[in-house]
Amino acid sequence: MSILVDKSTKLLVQGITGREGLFHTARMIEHGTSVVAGVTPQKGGEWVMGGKVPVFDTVKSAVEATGSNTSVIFVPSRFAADAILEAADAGIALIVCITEGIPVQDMMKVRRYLDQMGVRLVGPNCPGLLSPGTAKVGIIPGDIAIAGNIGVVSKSGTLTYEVLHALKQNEMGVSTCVGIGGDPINGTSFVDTLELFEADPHTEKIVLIGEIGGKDEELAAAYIRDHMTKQVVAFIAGKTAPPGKRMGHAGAIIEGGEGTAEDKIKALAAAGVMTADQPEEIPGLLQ
Amino acid sequence: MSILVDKSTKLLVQGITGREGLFHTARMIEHGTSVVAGVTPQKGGEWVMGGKVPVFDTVKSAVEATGSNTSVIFVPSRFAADAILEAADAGIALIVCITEGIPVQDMMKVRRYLDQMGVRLVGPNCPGLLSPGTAKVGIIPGDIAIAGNIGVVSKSGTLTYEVLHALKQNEMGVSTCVGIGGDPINGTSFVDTLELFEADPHTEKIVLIGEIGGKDEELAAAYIRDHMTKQVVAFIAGKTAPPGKRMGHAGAIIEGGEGTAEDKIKALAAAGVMTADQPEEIPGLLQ
Amino acid sequence: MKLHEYQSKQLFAEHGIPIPHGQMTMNASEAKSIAEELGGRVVVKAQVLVGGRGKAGGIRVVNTPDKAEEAATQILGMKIKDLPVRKLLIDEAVDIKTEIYLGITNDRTRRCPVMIASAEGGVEIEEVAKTNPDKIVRVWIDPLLGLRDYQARYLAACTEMPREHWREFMSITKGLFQTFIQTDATLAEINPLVITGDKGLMALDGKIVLDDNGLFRHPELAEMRDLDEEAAEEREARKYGLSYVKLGGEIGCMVNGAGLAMATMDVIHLYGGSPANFLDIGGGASAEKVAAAIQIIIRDPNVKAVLFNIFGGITRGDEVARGILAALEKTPTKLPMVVRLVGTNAEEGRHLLAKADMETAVSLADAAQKAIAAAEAVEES
Amino acid sequence: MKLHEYQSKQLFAEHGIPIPHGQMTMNASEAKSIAEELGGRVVVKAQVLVGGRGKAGGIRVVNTPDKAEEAATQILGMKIKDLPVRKLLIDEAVDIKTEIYLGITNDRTRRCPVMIASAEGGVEIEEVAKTNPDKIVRVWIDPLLGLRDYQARYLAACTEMPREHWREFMSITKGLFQTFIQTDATLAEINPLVITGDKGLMALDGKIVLDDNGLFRHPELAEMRDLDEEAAEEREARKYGLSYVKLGGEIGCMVNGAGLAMATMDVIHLYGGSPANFLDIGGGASAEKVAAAIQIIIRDPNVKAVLFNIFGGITRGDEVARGILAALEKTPTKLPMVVRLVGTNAEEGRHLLAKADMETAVSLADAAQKAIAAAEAVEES
Repeated sequence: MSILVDKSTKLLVQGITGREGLFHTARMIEHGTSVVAGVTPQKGGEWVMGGKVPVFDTVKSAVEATGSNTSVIFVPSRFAADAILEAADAGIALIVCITEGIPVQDMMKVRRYLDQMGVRLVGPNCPGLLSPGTAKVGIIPGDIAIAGNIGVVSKSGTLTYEVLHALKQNEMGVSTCVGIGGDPINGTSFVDTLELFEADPHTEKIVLIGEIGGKDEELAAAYIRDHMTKQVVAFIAGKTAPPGKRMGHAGAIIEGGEGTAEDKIKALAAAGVMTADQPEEIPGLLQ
Repeated sequence: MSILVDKSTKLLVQGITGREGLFHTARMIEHGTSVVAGVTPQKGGEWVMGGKVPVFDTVKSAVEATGSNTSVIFVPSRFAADAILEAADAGIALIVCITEGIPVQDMMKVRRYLDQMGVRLVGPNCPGLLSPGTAKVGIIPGDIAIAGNIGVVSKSGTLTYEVLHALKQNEMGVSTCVGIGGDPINGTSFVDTLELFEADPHTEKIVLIGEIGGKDEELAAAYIRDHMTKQVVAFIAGKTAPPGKRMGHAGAIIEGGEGTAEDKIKALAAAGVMTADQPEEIPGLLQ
Repeated sequence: MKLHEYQSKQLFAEHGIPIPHGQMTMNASEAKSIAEELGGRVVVKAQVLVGGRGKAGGIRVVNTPDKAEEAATQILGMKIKDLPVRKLLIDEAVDIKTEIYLGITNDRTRRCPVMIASAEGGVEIEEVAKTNPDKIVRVWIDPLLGLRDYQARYLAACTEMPREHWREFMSITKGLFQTFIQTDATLAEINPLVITGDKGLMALDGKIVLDDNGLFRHPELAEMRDLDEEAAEEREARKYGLSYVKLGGEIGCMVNGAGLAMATMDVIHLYGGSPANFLDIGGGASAEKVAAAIQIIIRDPNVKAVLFNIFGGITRGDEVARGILAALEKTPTKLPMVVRLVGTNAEEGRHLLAKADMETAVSLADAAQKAIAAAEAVEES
Repeated sequence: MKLHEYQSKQLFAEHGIPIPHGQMTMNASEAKSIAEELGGRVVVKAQVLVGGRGKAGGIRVVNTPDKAEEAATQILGMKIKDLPVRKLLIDEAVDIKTEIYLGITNDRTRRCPVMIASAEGGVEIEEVAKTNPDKIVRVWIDPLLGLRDYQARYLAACTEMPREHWREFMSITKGLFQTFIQTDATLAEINPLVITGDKGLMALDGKIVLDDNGLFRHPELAEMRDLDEEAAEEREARKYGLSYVKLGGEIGCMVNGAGLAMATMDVIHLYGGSPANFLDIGGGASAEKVAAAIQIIIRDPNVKAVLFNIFGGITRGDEVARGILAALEKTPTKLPMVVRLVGTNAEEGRHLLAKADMETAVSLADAAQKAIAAAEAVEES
């Protein structure tokens, strides 16, 4: 039914006692996610969620006590790189980092280190993962999608919600929605996610939502051309974005003529991927 | 006939224009080794060995021009870590570092980086490799061993020559002699080398020459017990060494009660490895 | 965040890179006295945060302090790509033998810094990349290991640097790398790095772009921001934590989420309109933030209609609606407005806005078309 | 190379770790005036490069400057494990609530630094490892990434550090790590790190061992070597680049290569003798170096016979022989000598030595037995 998160997910929330941590932990539990622990330094020993979720000082002690296998990070940006490394060192296999605004140099180091360890990171600066009706890890509103066989992978937040909403209005269900984030250096890429969807028997078609900046969409196009058997449709945001200006996301910038929406759409077309002109057209392309 | 070095070795000498570099390059060529290039910064464009070996400024340019696949390093200790990294980055698959006196912290970084890249390092602070009659990379005198089916692996220099000499006097030949060096942090370990010898059809028996310090011999004993089918005999130097004193090699020190010769001999005995009381007994144990 | 040439070179100098003697000034008579101190023969350089200063006449070499004052007066009266020149750098003129390019930036695909050198210095590296790609050498730097000597040496060898300058060059590459790392830069560039007749190597021009996300570590660098070089709207947006980019079209947009904001611009364009701006109010925006966003939009004289596109998630529709109403109460406007609210508390939001005179839309396409029609109606009237 | 407590703590302080006020002195009357400056109540601590100072009476807490002088006089008259006390550290006495151990060293097997903490501070960590191993916490530090905050926090949590001290403790772990890295140390240890009644955390005692191979990067640290604490032979050996360790037996050994030198000692022991020293002349030793080695050996009064074991490779047998002859000419000795020369130019070497009155041997076993017999003959005579 899903990739990356499901009923076997035993979630740890890093930064659980903050405003966002508490709010979204409650939403994740409502959606059926098994939240087994939280971590906030100096607050070990407390309990949150009405006494149901224990808080630890360190990820290592949380993992030892609860067997958590997945972590979601809500800590402020200046502490986020350390939080990711802490989760990786404690044996967490899947780390989802919601935090926005982590310095690029921190992320280059983190990514290098994680690659060595074989740990999967989703994000940072991403809305996380939603397997509708099964589990959610992150901040994607749980009620805007229904379960089904369409995989969604996106660099964006609300633009993804827009697409999920359009799919739901057309009674089209989603296996898993993966928000990979729009930072220049991040963890899981389009290609990584497509590989998982291709291998997932419950996913039949895939929606890819990209944007200007970098070459991730071009690499995805090459991967689709060479390795995918399932239908992929796309939307690329930023056709009207001017070069040299950062469009919100740290990675959404056309630099030195690279990373334009046109290039990405062209590469996807060459791989047989239809690209919608507006998000609401996506369900039509999937017919 | 050998492991690691043979007729396919295309050797690059880093620090070729120094006194040691020139001297040993001549000896290596005499022994039949194919020395294709040398590197000394600022001396690119010169030729050495009577105009037969070109010198380059960088390893990358040397590799591009000559297709070298193995490097031996004679540069001074303060430049050696950089030389190893340069070779690794230029695509050299086997790096043999003769240089002694590289700071431990440099070697920890180097080793970490090489592990990521999957490059093999032998040494530092080692005499290198000799496949008698075929090729030699390093400083082991070529005439003290004859070709044969005994693999030799050692932390030491002259002690190894002692054993090679004893084997030759007993008309016993050597497939390859691997000097792994006596530094606390180095590249190829006893276990790595034993694995190669076990897989080499031309090696029938193995001599392991260890010394006090660290746990490499204990790890080798465990490996022999669990994985080796070939006979291994050993000599361990430093039975009479006092604790807390560095015995020449940076790694030859008994610290916190760890690394004694007794522990190593006991571990080897438990794995069925006979240990000689003096180096000259080695040939007898191999009968 | 971009730094001026004079700021960039100061940072280079702090990391051991030789730069010409020089000083920044904002007036022409001071330019004269600086030129006197520097010995008369100087370069007068406009300090503006755009490229192409040279072609625009913003860089002049003069031989006397009087000529320096004259050049300074002229350049301070110029606009370069619409930016008025307010600052000058007066540098000693040096005897240039060779011009080299040396820069460092991040390679997104390889996920590490890349140092780039070229023997074709003095022109934009993008230009060299097009015309003479084999004249560009790159070394990729492991983010955990840092720049190594052998990499610097490789750049020296490949740019045909004379051997007597290798040591200096390697020291400059290290200084440039340290500047890049220690300022959390995304670009640090010396162009040209010159070999002089008498003073060895020297960084003649410099450019640094900082990672905004890293500024919290460098309060002293954050203070270097030149507020005069920004549009007032951008300053205001930053103050409220809004992402804003001015575009020049007629339809102001306020959207939550960067991807959705771009998609909104794209859809406006698709239906024949032209967006006035990119504006992302971010997640969980407060009424105050929404109000600030609206004021920034309606201050733009090009704007003929405003489109609000809000997909409620963390952001609540009622909160956004209240922000809109508050802003309009404070700063009344006759501009037509189209609102599309979906998601969390959208119903309540729409209910609140029904009291105001605002058009609502259900889909993005619908909203874009209505906004375009409203803007056209304004123009015709 | 070991540093004294006062040197180690000075380095800690330079990296932001709080230490008690204090000063090193070599005489008792100065100890008094230092005690006066520090307010009277002080700790007088012997500065010697061996452990067990406390048990030997080398550390005394006193309440007045007069008592400080008295204690200083007594301690300066002591020997601790054969080492005469020449230096004292006079530290202010502090109010100790809790003693913690915090140290960093290299883990050879994992090939990275390991930081070790224990709530059982004040005793040797090897002792805690034996008696209370679960009271020891370790974090392994990636050599490329360095110590991370979460690792320091883990140590704080596992040593039951009170939460109000976590921030201080984390800052001290960082300081300790920086000290370790920036001095190329192989050990840096604070024991005890104390929680005081009134001054927060403080490093009360410190120990640093430096990597000799890293000293070229730190000339200022190399100068901290306390020559008085070394045997004259070791000083002399270092000067000539020889590896020398005094052992106390009767047979002096000169060998080329560390492994062969150890094997030579072992074989002497195997045949019932006892080696006087470990001495490796290294590869390619010159005649001058060989001569220096011999003089170091024969200066040892315990030595009854000398064994030369040279396996020629890079080292040439004739060169070694010439060195031996030169040394004996300069410093004649009646000590019996046994020479074993094998390998490169061994024949020429043996030929040269035949002129001197020296026994030769072919095998190591043979050489050892001959040397032992010679030593016994000397003793009997």
